[in-house]
Amino acid sequence: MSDHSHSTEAHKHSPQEVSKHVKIYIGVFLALLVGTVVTVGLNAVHFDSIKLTVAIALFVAVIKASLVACYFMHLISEKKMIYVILGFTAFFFVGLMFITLSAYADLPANTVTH
Amino acid sequence: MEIPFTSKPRPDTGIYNSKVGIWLFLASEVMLFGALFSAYILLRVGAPEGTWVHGLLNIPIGTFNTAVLITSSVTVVLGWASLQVGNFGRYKFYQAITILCALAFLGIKSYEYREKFLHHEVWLNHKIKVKHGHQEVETDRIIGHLEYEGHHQYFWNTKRLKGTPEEKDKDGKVIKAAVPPVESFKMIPDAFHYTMTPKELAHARKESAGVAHEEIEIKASDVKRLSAFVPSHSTYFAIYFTLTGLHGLHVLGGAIVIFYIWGPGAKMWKTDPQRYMNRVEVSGLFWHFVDLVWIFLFPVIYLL
Amino acid sequence: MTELYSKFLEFFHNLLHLPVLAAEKNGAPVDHLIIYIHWLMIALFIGWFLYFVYCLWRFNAKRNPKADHAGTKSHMSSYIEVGVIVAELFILIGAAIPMWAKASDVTKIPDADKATVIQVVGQQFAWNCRYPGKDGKFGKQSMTFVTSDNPFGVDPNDPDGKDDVPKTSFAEMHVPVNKPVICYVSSKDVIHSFKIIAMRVTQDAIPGMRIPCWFEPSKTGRYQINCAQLCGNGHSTMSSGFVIVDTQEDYDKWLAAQPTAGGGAGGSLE
Amino acid sequence: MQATTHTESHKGAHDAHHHHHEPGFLQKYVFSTDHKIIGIQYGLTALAFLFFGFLLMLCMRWSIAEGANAAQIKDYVIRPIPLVGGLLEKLLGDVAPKGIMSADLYNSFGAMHGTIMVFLAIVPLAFGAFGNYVVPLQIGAPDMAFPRVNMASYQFYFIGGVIMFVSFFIPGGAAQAGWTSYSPLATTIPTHGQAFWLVGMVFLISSSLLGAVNFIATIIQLRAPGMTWMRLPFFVWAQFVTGFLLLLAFPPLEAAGVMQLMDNVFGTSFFLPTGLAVGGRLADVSGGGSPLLWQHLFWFLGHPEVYVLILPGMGVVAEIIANNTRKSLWGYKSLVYSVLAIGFISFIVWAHHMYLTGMGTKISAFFQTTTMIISIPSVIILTCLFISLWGGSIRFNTPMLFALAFLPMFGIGGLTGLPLGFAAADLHLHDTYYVIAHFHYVVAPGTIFALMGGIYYWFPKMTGRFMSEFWGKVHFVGSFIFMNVVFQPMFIQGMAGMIRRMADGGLNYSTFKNPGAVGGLGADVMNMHKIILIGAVCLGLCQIPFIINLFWSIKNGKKATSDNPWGSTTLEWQTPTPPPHGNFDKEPIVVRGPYDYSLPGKDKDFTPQNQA
Ligand code: HEA
Ligand code: HEA
Ligand code: CUA
Ligand SMILES: [Cu+2]
Repeated sequence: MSDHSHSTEAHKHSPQEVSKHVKIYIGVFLALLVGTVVTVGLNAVHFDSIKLTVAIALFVAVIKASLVACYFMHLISEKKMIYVILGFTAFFFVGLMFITLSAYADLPANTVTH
Repeated sequence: MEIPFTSKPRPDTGIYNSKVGIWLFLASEVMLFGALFSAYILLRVGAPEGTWVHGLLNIPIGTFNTAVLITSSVTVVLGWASLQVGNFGRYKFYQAITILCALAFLGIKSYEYREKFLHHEVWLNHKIKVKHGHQEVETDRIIGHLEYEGHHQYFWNTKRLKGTPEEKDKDGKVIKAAVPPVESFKMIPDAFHYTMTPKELAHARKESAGVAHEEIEIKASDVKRLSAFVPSHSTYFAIYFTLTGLHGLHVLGGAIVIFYIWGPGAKMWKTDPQRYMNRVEVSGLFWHFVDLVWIFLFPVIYLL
Repeated sequence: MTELYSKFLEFFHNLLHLPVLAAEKNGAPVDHLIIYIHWLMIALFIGWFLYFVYCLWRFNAKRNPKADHAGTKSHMSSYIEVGVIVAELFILIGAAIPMWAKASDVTKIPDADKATVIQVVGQQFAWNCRYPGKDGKFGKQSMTFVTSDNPFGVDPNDPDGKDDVPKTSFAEMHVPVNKPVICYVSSKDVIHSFKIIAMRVTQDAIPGMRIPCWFEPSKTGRYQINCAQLCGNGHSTMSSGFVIVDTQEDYDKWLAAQPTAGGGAGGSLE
Repeated sequence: MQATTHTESHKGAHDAHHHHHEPGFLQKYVFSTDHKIIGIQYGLTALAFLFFGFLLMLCMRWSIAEGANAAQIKDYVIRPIPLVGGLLEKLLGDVAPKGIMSADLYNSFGAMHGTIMVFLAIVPLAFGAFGNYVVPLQIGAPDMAFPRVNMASYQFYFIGGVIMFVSFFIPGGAAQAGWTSYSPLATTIPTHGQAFWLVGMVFLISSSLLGAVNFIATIIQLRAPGMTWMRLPFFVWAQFVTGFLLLLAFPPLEAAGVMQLMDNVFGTSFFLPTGLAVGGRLADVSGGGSPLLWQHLFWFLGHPEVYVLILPGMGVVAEIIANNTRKSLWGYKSLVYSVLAIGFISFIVWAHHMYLTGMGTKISAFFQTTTMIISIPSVIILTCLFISLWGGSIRFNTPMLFALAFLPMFGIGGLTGLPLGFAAADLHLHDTYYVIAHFHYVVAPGTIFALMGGIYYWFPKMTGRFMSEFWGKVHFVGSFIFMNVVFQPMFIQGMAGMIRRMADGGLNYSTFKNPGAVGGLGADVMNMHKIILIGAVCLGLCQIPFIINLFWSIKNGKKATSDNPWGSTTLEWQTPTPPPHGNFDKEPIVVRGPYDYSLPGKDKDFTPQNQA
């Protein structure tokens, strides 16, 4: 056992660091609330193009999600191994979504649905 | 030999075991919800005319619930930060808020479910006149509350109208009383329908606010199909209940874990504070993920 | 030379037990593709197998009591091995490209006006088919009209549908020889698969979709139709219909004698 | 040997350390958190299911062979299943009238054979049993990273298995829609078998997910000092990639399973399109769903799953070959990169199972390309293993025989995957016995042989005794011959047009019944059914020496003279036998790669990873 352990001391941060983090957390929290209001507000506007509505709603959602992932889940300063795992996942996730959808978009000529 | 790196990180990877574990688990969760989201997209794109429901969910309540979940997320991370500086009391306080938020979220969600189960759509064999806003329109599909024998009814469907015969066991004892068929029932129609465009729908909603609805008497023989807003109503409600139900189960599970660590499991703070913080962090990661899923769910099913 | 080659092909056709082919145009590419790939497979297998057996003989513990840590060190042999891998890659990928040319032949649907167009609908456990009748047009249809006695979901109000020739739960489906047949395949309940082995044609019948497939019969005769997808406890009994390939005259005569959807006898396309 | 002496002293130390809470039987063997016990639990349960799955198949093969027989007997009489027919009627009721297999029962058995073999036999045996027992030992870890999760994963598996097993005895019997459970069929069959299947699957999937998290975390975190990534035995790499496949491919099936359960229980229409008319009536559903969605989600799992079935087998074979050629594996790095490549690409080939569902040329071109590409890493792995034989000093013991037989058997299975990978060739071959033969060559003589080899190979580690070599060889020769007798004719049948999942063996479209029609099955094809039946029965008989050997040798086998009887380099052999709780008395320090056999200048022909 001896070999690995001595190199790492307790995993604590200094109080100054932590209070800096707390400020960030509060900031992110506010940003998320604002994001929510923006999404709902946009919805009331009714753009003529449904595509635009979807795009904007998803864009806001992606921003909110990245804030949560980066700051609340500390992904912004995570270890390489976690990135590797998530990298794999992203690859397969994109594969699943993208290929399945394109399979639906590409049917033999003259195929009728419904 | 004991299992290493349960509390301290492994030097070369820089992480402790359960953190690898939770991220792997979250990776699989990404795929789980990913599959459901792609199902959502396909069902939506492939929905035949007039079958995709939109605009029926309660947006103010959904927005409020979103805020509740976001709040719980920030209290989790604040609680963890408090532990980092050794302030156990503040951690207890923040996590208590988290748990309350979780319960509030589930409570509000159940209320929304109940509202849906009370709502019905009826497809008629011929068109009738209904008020949409100030306009009178002819339609063969109405949504609204269903009243029978003076009560609002839950979960009604076409089968219910036909009634069911008595069921007896082998010895002739009645195990299920007969349900008599329904001849007619009342609908209190909403002044709009989900087949309208979003703009029309918003307009009709606005116009009808405060206007009293008249009840419509509907004969069972005129009904082509009747369904409450339950999963079998349409693919929209199917995916809506599946996604939110599964998400709700995650909320429940996360809340139980956080509660365990907060309450009965808190002894560990005395014996192995580093490992205790790890637990808080790991449960927090799960909680944020649940929040993250909701961030996508909310616009996708409430707004689009 | 070409004769020798076709003898060679025929030899493999029989060796692999490929069934009789009655649709040259679309079926030959399929058969050839299968045969070519099997050449590749057989060559790879024999090559590796000989090497394998040699190794087992040459390097068994009795003959070679002391192993060499790294195995093949001599550059020569590792070049050969790398060469083999490269060759395998090349064959796998290189062979694939010309094969696709053939594959797309098989899937490219011919012109509808030079073909016999038929609708095929599977159900538990029989096949239905429908000819467009005199006007060459099918009546409008939609899955929302599907019922037990309207397997095609034909719109009852569409005049184009009156002269259509439906054959429900057919035992025989007639088509003319030497002319492409386009089948629009669908199902009204579960997934089936429309397969005519002798024509080298298969298409899953999927409820909610109508998907075209085609073949061009080159010999008259009576050919088995199968259902190739598990569709319930009668799946094996669903291999009970036949395609009858007629000469054009016989076909026209047959079609003219069939009752139409709107009543009265049918008629040929012309 | 040095390992033995130091073992003795440490056994003492271990006992002293633990004597204050000697665990009871339940704690030690049933609710154990020790990875080795869990591995053995997995192994025994999985072997039992393997046997059960095989028995189902024997009944089905009887039904098929009767199809061929019936035409020669008058009036197409079908005879009851010998020996078990009466029993089936007693146990299952209407579905086996007079001991004759009905089409319903055939479909149940078929679906359950596939499900049991894949999810309850091979995956638990390859991943659960071998992975659990061997991986922590090979990387020098004291246990899995999360021992209690590990126990939970076995328990979930067990519960899933019980649910699947019980479903045979409910009215109407078990699921009947094939292991692929295509909708709408899976939803429209009126019995409850499918609901049981889905609930069982949810448990099995959860079990695999927990297992996968645990394996990956263990391999990332608990490698002994000095055990760098490129010093991992190949078996560990194979399990690592397998873990990722399970982790990321299973959740979509879980999602699909939940949706199908909703369809079956709550009447939703996720996979049911508009206008479905089942059994002569318009189905009472909202419609609007997509049957193909199920297929996409199923095969998104399904294809990675087949690599889950094969990769651990390849890992076992690599270990055995390195050990019994007494030389290093050729191209260790290529092996590692290939297995990673397989892992990646296996996620983007799934729709090659769906060529005939109506696929545009672009998408099918994409999937044909990826399918061809994924065969390349498999070819490289096989090539490396082949070249590893060169220059070796090959010992033909039982594990090695199984490992060697794996190579050409997997070769046949893999090569016959190629024609299936081309949309045009698949047009003829799809859903025929060619496909059945293709994948059975990879999973039955392929994976099963590899795992059999593994059992013979690691048995001395688990028990301190060898299994009988003589009976091992009998088992090998018999299995080898009859596996081929069973599966080789299926290629010919399939090519000739024999369609799978036919309860009557294709009698209905044989030339017996329709003499005039072209495209039916000829007498030669039909008569192969009988040969296959005989082969399958003999294959079963050949397992008897194995079963006896396995249990007999635990107490009576030849004693292993040391902790490392095969003279192996990897860490699992550098522990006491059987390894105590906690595995290693002293944390091993790894100083070299996994396969340093016959190093020049050493007096022994193997140098363990933890020895200078
Ligand atoms: C372990 C399981 C396993 C493995 C490894 C594979 C490997 C492959 N499979 Fe298979 N497959 C299945 C299990 C497996 N498959 C199953 C279960 C099904 C059917 C499911 C169902 O429908 O129920 C199926 C079905 C299936 C289909 C669908 C067929 C259809 O339904 O119509 C296809 C199509 O592309 C396919 C292709 C391939 C390919 C290209 C490979 C390639 O990866 C193979 C690569 C390997 C090689 C190319 C061999 C290389 C060897 C040598 C070069 C050496 C030669 C050897 C000697 C001489 C000793 N498989
Ligand atoms: C891993 C997967 C796996 C394995 C190993 C097998 C093994 C076998 N399979 Fe299976 N099979 C499938 C997966 C598998 N199968 C699948 C997915 C299908 C498709 C299902 C569907 O259509 O939906 C299928 C379908 C299938 C069919 C086609 C049915 C049809 O289409 O109608 C046939 C036909 O012969 C068949 C035969 C066999 C045989 C003879 C074996 C033999 O190789 C079995 C060998 C095993 C043994 C001989 C038992 C050994 C036992 C022991 C060693 C016991 C030890 C016990 C103790 C110590 C307690 N299988
Ligand atoms: Cu229809 Cu099988
Ligand atoms: Cu595949």
